[in-house]
Amino acid sequence: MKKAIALALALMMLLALCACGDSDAKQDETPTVKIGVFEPLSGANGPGGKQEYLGMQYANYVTPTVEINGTVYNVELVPADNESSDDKAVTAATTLVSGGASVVLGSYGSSVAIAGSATFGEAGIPVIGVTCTNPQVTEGNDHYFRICFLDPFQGTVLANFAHDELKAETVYCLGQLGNDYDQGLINYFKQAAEGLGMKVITAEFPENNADFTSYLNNAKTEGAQVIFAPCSIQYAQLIVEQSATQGIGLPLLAGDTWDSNKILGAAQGKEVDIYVSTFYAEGGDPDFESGIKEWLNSNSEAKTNNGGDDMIAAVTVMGYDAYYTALEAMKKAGSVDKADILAAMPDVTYTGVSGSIAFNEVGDAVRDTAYIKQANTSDNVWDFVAVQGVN
Amino acid sequence: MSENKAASEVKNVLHVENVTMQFGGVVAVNNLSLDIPQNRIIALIGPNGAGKTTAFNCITGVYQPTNGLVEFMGKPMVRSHPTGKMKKQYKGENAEMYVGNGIINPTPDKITRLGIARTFQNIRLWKSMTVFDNVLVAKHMRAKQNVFSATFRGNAKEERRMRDETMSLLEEQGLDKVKDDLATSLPYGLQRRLEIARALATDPKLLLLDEPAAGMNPQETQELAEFIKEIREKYKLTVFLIEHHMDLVMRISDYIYVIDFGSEIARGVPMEIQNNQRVIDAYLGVAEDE
Amino acid sequence: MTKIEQKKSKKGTWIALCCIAALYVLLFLIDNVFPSTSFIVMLTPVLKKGAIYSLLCVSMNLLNGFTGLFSLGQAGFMLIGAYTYAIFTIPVAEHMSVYQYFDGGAIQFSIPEAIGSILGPTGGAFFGSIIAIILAGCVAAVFAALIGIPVLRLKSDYLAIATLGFVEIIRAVFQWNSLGVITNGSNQLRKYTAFSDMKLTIGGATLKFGTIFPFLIVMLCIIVIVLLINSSYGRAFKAIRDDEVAAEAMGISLFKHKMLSFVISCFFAGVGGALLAMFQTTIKAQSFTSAMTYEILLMVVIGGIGSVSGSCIAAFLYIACSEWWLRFLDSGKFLGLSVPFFRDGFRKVVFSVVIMIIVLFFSRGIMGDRELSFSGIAGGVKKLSGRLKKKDIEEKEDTGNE
Amino acid sequence: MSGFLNAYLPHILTGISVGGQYALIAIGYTMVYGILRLINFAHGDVFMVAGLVMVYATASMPMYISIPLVIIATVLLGFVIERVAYKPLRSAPRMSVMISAIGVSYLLQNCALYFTGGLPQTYPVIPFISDSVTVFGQTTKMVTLITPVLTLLLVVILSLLIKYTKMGMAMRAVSKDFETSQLMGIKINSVISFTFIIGCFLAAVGSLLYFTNYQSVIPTSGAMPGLKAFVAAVFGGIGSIPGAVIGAFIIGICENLIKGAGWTTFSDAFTFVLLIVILLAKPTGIFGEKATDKV
Repeated sequence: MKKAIALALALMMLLALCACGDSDAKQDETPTVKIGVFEPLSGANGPGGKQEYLGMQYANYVTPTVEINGTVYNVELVPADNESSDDKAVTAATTLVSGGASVVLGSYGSSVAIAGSATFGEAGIPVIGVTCTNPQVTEGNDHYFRICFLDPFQGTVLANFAHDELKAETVYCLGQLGNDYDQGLINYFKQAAEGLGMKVITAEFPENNADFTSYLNNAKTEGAQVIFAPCSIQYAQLIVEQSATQGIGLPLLAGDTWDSNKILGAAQGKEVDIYVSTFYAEGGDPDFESGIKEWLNSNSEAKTNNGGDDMIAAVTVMGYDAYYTALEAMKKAGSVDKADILAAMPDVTYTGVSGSIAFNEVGDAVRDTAYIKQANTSDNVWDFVAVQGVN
Repeated sequence: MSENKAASEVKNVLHVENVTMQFGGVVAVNNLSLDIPQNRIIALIGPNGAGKTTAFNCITGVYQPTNGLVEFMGKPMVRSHPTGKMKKQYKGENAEMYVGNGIINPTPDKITRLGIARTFQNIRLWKSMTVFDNVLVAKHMRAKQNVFSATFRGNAKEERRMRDETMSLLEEQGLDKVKDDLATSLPYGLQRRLEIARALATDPKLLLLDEPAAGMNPQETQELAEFIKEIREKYKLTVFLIEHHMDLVMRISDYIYVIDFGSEIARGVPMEIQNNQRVIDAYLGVAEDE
Repeated sequence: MTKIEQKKSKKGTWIALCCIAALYVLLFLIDNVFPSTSFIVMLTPVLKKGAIYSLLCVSMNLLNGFTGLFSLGQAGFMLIGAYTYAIFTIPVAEHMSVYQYFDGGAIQFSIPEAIGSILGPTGGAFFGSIIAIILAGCVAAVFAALIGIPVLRLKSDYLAIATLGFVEIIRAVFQWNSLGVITNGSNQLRKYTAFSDMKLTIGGATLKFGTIFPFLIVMLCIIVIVLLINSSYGRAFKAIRDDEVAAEAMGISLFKHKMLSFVISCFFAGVGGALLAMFQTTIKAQSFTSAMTYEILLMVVIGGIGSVSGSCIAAFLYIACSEWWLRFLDSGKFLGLSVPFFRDGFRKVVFSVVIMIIVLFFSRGIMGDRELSFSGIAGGVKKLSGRLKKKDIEEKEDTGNE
Repeated sequence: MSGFLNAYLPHILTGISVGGQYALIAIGYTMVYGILRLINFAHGDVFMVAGLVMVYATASMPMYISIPLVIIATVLLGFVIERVAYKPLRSAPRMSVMISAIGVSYLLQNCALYFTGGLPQTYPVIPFISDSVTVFGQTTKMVTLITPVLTLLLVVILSLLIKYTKMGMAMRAVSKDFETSQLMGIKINSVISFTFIIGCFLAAVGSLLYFTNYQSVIPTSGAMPGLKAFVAAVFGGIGSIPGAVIGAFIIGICENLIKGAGWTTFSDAFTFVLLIVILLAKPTGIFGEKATDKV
């Protein structure tokens, strides 16, 4: 009995090795170019990572090939799950490097992006950050680019909004302990808000926390008019729920992570005010939207990954644009070699669904607008509120 | 009292004075006093559950006695008086006797370091180790080394000395043939013998044996008796033992203490004990119960 | 020991030394000569991480396997080591960017740079990081000593829970914003000296030591641990594990020896943490959870509690399986075919089932409490071939009978 | 005082509610530990699985079928875990069993990850207990009020069960002396199974209450409540049911008061500080019995 099990285990290991070797040996008539997808497909940022990946998948579905200098290449997306965790990011990044990715897209969540960055840097692979908004992602990294706005910008935008539109004097900021995205954005928000003369109270909750009622009650007792909670969706849902049932009655303000149908789902039919800043407002490009909705509805797995409906998240749009930016870079480089693409990257420009994309000297996208949306809890959609700039 | 002791003809290795051990409301050892003179074999006997092993545990530091004093080589080694909750619950005598002097409560290893080694009623050998290692570990306490010199082998001489001494000890005990066997794979009699060898490896002045003949047949018991006498001569030991085998006790003991229900009921040379009516009653009484 | 046995063990030692030398030559070639094919690219991080986890497993084994102290505090001490290492090797010029929310932090000092002013930048990085690693171990050891004083009085399960709780407390303290000037609060530490900085310029040629470096440190540490285990103190540890009461009665001070084992184990956990920081290139306190400790514990169990070589083998196997060989289970394809249930997370399900099987059916692990020895392998091969021959003969006889 | 109450009442209310939910989980830990001397690390994950089963069950079935189904499934899960993962290791060293428990916990989490695809699942709204009510001017869910009442009720029933039924007597005997009870003809395996069944039943009830409050189930949902419930069990004296309940309420309330005081960074850490302090001051917990090793 024991021997049989041991044998079975050994066999399985052998099979696994075969499968590993096999993935390298595959060959096609049409040449293939691989685009690595460095996303959290599980863990705290799993939902966001999946939605971002959906945009790329849809783009790949629409445009599965790319013509470079007269040669048509098949584009293959190679995903690697970084499990929303820094310590898994290195090997996940390495699988992409070893898998021969020419360019990498990702990651949702700035801290994994930073953690994986060095591996790509060593291999000389260009990476296009899709929605990682922390400035440290691109800073000092010649191979890291990004197509979204940055936290200092987003923080300022949100502070302005809280000040101008919500007329807040005191803001309660709630972020996850140890999460760079939350803490970074709160920090920039705080700087801007204090500049505008608002009072800012900060609080942190630990990982895997499920009980936000005491935080929300704190916000109320401290006399805040707005709660700013730029955390990941997993916690965001709970905050929305508990804010509604506790009858807190303060508007919730958040960054791009909250722009998700999961939040709408949690808020549906409840008395909560939710405002988010985001990269894209629905209705910006009807053709694209109808196309992706059709695709989502025909592909059940994609629909599940999107949270079970065909609402389009901003991160999906950004993923879509990132894919085309990568193709554009290849065309510009006239090659699928990672070094050539890297060299061509700084000059790439592309006008996508979310607006025009061009990189500055650090590698960040030049963007000066963010969209503010409000959750419509009765119709279960996001209502466009304003385009907000820094000034 | 100490003047008396100095005047007595043989020096006492161990002096136990008014030791009481109370667990909750149960008095396991009650006001026990005894003296163990040098180079003698002294036995502590009594029916099952009389508190013999508890007495041993009080002497070797496993338990802190509730009250009483133990002196080793003329110096106080363990001293205690009732404290805390025990102040009220205490049922024994002489509660106030040791209050002024403070508590001395060394851990067992410190007591072993002073020179008292013991064996256990239910053999406690290190089961994953070989016979050789079992004895070698007991040498650890007296080795001149620290963790760095030991790890980086700065003490090769010391290590060799330990090994040589262990080897010669095993040879003496006739355990050298099985030295690489697992300790627990030995037959019962040899395990007992190994435990004694291990205790001897700590260079004791006083050896406490807790039922060394338990589970042995008459032949083995007789051998054990000879063996105990032998090591006493060889290592200039004093031996204090608990035993149920009366013929063993009668054969080798110089002096016997008898306890029942924690209290002493008799003391004397073997002949006196054999004829003591209270002792006979205590033993027969137990026999009736069983 | 008889003469033949001595000869045999000498032969074994020689073979072992040759194998280790060959391994290092290979690692050196991987670092400097071999082209970076996709296989090598994937192999190197797995090797590095495997080596680091070997050390972590062995240090945990010293405590759990050899001393019988069931401690679940490994991740906490790794965290202390990793942070100590990172804080003292971030280049001064990068402080402003790393400690961006804390005005550049309080510590304006970097060991590699200090050493670098004498030995040049590459030498500074190389030797400076070694010093920082040792410092990391020492800080972890000091913390261990402080925590050990109260905690080591507890027995088995209670010790496990107390150390588990300690990990959570340490994690919260390191994320505390008031200590942010040192720990950077809940934010990542980065830009410190990593494995890729391990280079030495000798005679004009720059040699890379990215892969060989962790192996060197880990091997040194494991050798020290093995020496300790086979010393008089190691035997005392085992005595405590087998029977505390008997050990104490034989003059072994429980507190002193448990403390020693705890502090030494934590020293190496700290070193392992520092190496892990080098491997990851960024660290933050959040990722040092008790799940990390469980993972190491599982490796120790798979390898065999009380076997150093088992721990090493298990660490490499575990890392290779979870991060490399089983990744295809997540890909949705198998040998070119698409398999619908091979989707994200399937790898982990399979992996945990395998772990359960090992725990249930092979509870003694790969090695039990034995050690891998080269003469042992030779003996094993001989035995196996002998058995095969015997079978051959038997089969022949069978056919002959027919 | 009234100012303090006003400021902290919501925290105290939440604390009592959370404490009740911890208590229901903690009983499972403490009973299993009392009998097997095993820290059942998988218990928190059983609690999480109960939440997931509820999510999937209500997707296709009405509430009045789903709730009993969840309870039955959870009990069954606990029974199977004991039979498959712990029973074969009954004579193995305690460390092996503990590691087996960690393995089961790992397996349950990974299976949950696989089935949910890493996406948080929204917990269904259970009528009545999800309704909002107003207490002393504070809006809260009905479940906040129901939890402590239900918890105490279940604990009383359980105590009666243990005190007066034959099975309860067997359980007490086994927890006092495993081997002797076996010799006395107590069917040890059925007692252990029964213990797991009770533990899992309470965990299932706890999960209904807990997730009604927090609405979202992820694969690691069970880890923290599990750990805290375990701390509560140790705090109260492991093996003692009233101890576990009191410990759970203390931890639930303290934790929320700490959050209320603004020390949010340390709300989890505080639980463990409390644990270490109690372990050092009274290693066997508040209600634990002192055990003396026989030498």
